[in-house]
Amino acid sequence: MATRAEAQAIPGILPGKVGVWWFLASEVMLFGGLIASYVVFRLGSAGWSTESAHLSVPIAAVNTLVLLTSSLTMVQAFAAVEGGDQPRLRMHLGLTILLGLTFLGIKAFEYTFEIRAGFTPGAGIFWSFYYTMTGLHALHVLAGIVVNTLLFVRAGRGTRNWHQVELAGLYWHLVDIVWIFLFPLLYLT
Amino acid sequence: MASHGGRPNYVAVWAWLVALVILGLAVSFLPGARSMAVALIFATAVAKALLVALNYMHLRSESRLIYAIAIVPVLFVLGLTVALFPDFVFHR
Amino acid sequence: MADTAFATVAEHSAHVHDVKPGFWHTYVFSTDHKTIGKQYLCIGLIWAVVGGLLAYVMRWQLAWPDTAVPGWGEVGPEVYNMMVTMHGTIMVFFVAMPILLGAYGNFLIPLMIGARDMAFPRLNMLSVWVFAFASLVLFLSFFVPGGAASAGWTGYPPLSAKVEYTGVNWGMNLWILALALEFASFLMGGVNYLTTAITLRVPGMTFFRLPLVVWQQLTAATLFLLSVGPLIAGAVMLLLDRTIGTHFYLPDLGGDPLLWQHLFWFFGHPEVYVILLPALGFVLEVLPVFSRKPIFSYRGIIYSTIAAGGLSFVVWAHHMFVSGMDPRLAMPFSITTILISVPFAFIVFAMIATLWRGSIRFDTPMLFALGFLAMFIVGGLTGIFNGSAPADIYISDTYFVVAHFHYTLFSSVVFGGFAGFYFWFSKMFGRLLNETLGKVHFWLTLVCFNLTFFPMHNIGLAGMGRRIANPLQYEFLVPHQWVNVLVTVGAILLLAAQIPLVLNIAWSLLAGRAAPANPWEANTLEWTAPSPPPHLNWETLPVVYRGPYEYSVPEVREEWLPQDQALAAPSR
Amino acid sequence: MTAWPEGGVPMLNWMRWLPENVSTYGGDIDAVISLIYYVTLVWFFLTLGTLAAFLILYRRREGRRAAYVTGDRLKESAWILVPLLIVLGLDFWLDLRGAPVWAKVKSQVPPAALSIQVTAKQFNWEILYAGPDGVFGTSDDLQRENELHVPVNKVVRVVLKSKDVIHSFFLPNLRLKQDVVPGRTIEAWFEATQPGQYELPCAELCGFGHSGMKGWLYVHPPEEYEKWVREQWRSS
Repeated sequence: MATRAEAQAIPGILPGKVGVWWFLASEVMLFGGLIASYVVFRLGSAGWSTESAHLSVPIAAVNTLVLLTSSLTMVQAFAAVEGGDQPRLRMHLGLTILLGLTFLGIKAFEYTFEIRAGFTPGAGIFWSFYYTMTGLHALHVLAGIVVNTLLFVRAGRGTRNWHQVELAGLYWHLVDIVWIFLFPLLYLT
Repeated sequence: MASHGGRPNYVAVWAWLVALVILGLAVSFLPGARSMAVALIFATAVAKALLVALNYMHLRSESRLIYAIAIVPVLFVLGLTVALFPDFVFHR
Repeated sequence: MADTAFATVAEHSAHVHDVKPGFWHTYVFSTDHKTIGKQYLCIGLIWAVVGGLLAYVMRWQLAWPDTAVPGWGEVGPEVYNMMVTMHGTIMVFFVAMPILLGAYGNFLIPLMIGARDMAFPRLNMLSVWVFAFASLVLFLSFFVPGGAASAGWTGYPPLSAKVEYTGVNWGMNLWILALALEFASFLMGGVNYLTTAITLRVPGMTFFRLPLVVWQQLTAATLFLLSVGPLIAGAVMLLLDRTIGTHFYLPDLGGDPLLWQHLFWFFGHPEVYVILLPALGFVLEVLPVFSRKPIFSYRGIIYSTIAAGGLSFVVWAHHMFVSGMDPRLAMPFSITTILISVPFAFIVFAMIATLWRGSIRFDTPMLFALGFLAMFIVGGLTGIFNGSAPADIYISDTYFVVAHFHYTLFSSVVFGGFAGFYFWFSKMFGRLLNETLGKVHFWLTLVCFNLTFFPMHNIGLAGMGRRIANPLQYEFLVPHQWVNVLVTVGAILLLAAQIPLVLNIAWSLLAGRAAPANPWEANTLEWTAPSPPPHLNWETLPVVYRGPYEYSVPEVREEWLPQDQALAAPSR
Repeated sequence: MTAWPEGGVPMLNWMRWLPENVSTYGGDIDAVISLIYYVTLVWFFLTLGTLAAFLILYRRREGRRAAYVTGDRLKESAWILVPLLIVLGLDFWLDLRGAPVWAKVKSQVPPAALSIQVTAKQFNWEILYAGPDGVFGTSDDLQRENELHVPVNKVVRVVLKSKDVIHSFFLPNLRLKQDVVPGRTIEAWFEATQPGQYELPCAELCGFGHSGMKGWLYVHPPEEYEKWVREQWRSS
């Protein structure tokens, strides 16, 4: 009687995956709304590139590489769990968490650096956008780290949770993609 | 189970991503037409995003439904951006 | 927001535990979609009372300005603005959405598609508790120093972006927080609805055998998921403007107030369909059952719904015709807006055509469904005035608009909502409602509804602005004050007209007859489960053989033909 | 001002509720409103009439079974597709009738005889007159609170600005409404056709003083306007 709801799932489509993709769709709209506002504001008013020139491209470039690499380790974790290789899963999950933390660390350093230089969120419309966009993104990274840590602990208990690793991966990669656009938007142009 | 079409070579994809990052950086430091550079930079960004979505998020081997869920919001965002142009770009 | 929702999705797909009996697990911390639906219903009804009382105080102030309101006292302009704001916020986000989407979506979708529960029951429980928390936050915002938010339910900056402009500090911040939590809750809900309907349909339940209300709920959920993102972004910017001194909406350092209006209405118009479509769905369920006839053009209605949903994303600037936006935007948006009349006209015509050559029973649910149809026609037609850019120059921000969206939204909640309530109450609570009281409730509500909202068109055309606290301050409105008095009397009667409902519910829960499984002789799957359905709904899951509206089929003797009933003869 | 609808007018005759129109383009806007009014009125009676008729004709009767009509076949759905085409046609007609009016009010601004700056603030209209030299920012500029004096039958250009929040410049009798947005300079225009005194409310919620934030528009006949101008610039 007490069958799992999933028991009736149509073979091929897993509820978890459909659910996460719908959630990701709403996330795209969230960051999309922010980015759209930023783009039109920036195109509509002059002098932003002088502001953005105060940002440190090298640091951000390093951070970009960190996040891209974390995507690699995340997907490797999925590959490991697909192959039923728990130790490799743990290793890659651990690496992903570490890289995520590195990203946040570098970002925090960047923030302090900029705020010391007097570029607070109130310093101008560009900085308002800069802190809001990167801050919201950083929160998403943090959320991803929390999820990955949960999975890491579970993997330690030896639970075969390959599906959850895939779902966590989907989210993590989206956060990566968001940064892929934030980087040129805020730093390079 | 998710469909197991042969998985892409994740490391190779990562190599491409890094290459594109470096390309974007290089372009941004090149002298010359700004608009051209900007276009190139965002081309690399789109390419990176596609690489991640198709390979790491397995959109390649995904059902049409998932494709739709992924594409529609992107279109809406583009539409929103376009609709915001008259008020915030052309107006000043 | 992101982390909770995601964590639960990720955690969840592991297991759905069978709920242990016991008070807390059965009624409070339940993962059962039916219980969660009832929880949404209760919170929504409580808020409806609050919102109604606010409306009463506002109406009294408008009819007899600056006199003490019985049971309240004098209403100053500051307090009036707070009431306008909170009335709108409460009715849209904390009454209409939880009742029409939260309650009925949760209760009906699994039962109608033959699922034992939602795809993510624990995410579902989380969503209702986040919503409860949002309600708490909003409720507390009444009592913080400075009072509740008072910048209108649309919260236009700069008025909402700086404390000095309204004198409201924490009230406004809590208002934003409450909305953010409410959105988070309905994001979880929407993800759940869509995933459930896509993946957990019982064998034989193809997409084109789904009851229309499921289609409407899914379209609503999709609209919400895809439209709320930009507004959340906008709300974050607003909160930061208020708290850490950013300048998104403040022109002094390069911000722009119009940005909020675009982001808000990009969400705002889909949002009104998030409320409208489920109500439409209830009526589409009720009409065939009580006219004993298949719905007219089932697929056409589905396509119209999707078309209307799609169009609702490209009409938002019709809320901004006089906002100072680029005039070139107006005509395109005006055209798309008026174009929306086509899919909705199709649905209305199909509803009327469903009655044609039917065998119509006038039970309470049917009365409310017909009431919705009639009122929705009025609301739809008055929408054309607002949709036409030149006409809107004069009409926007007047009471004509107020009348229009009460004829659409309020009738969705009241007539659509009550149609669903009287229709599914027996399934929800296992007791039958009293028909006579129900009919009394309907007729009183119908009359008082029109007494309240129809004159608003007139006073609006006379030029009375919405959100003004005292019409007598305007000489050109003084001759029309009798209309405001009329409206207020109607509003008070409308509130009183809900007494039969209260009596009815009380009577039914205490002394009502136990309900049979299928009291209305309807086809859809929820009626094949016992009333009320047990946890996990069925002993053995039904199998679906046909569409949901096979009434008066020539081949069979009965007037109805349940979806799960196998026929010896090959059936359509 | 006359032509106010008296107490007893039928609620349904909406056109009689509009305040008296005294601007050149007000008539066009009223024409659009009345067009929509009559179109929708027809549909109102058509749809509700059909609805009522069906409810009476097809109420439940003993021994009569409902017809099995799914409306899937084109022959059946034609019954609603044809009206739908009419709706579509009417839609485009309304747009066609509306577009030129919108253009007239919003984009085709005729050459202005005089230009006035209106700055909204909580909770007043600051009206700035350029003075005899017709140039703003000169010593002979004159500011009045909530008093907008204009000559009759002259195109007046209004330059709208806001000091704090969003307000809305609303002249019911001239069918003119335009939000005033801080950080933007928005222009509107009107040409009053009848001398008189008309109310100028704020139509966008702008704070606790929103209700009652209003000014007056004084439309003067030519000579009276001249007199007013002379007084102003003598006294100052």
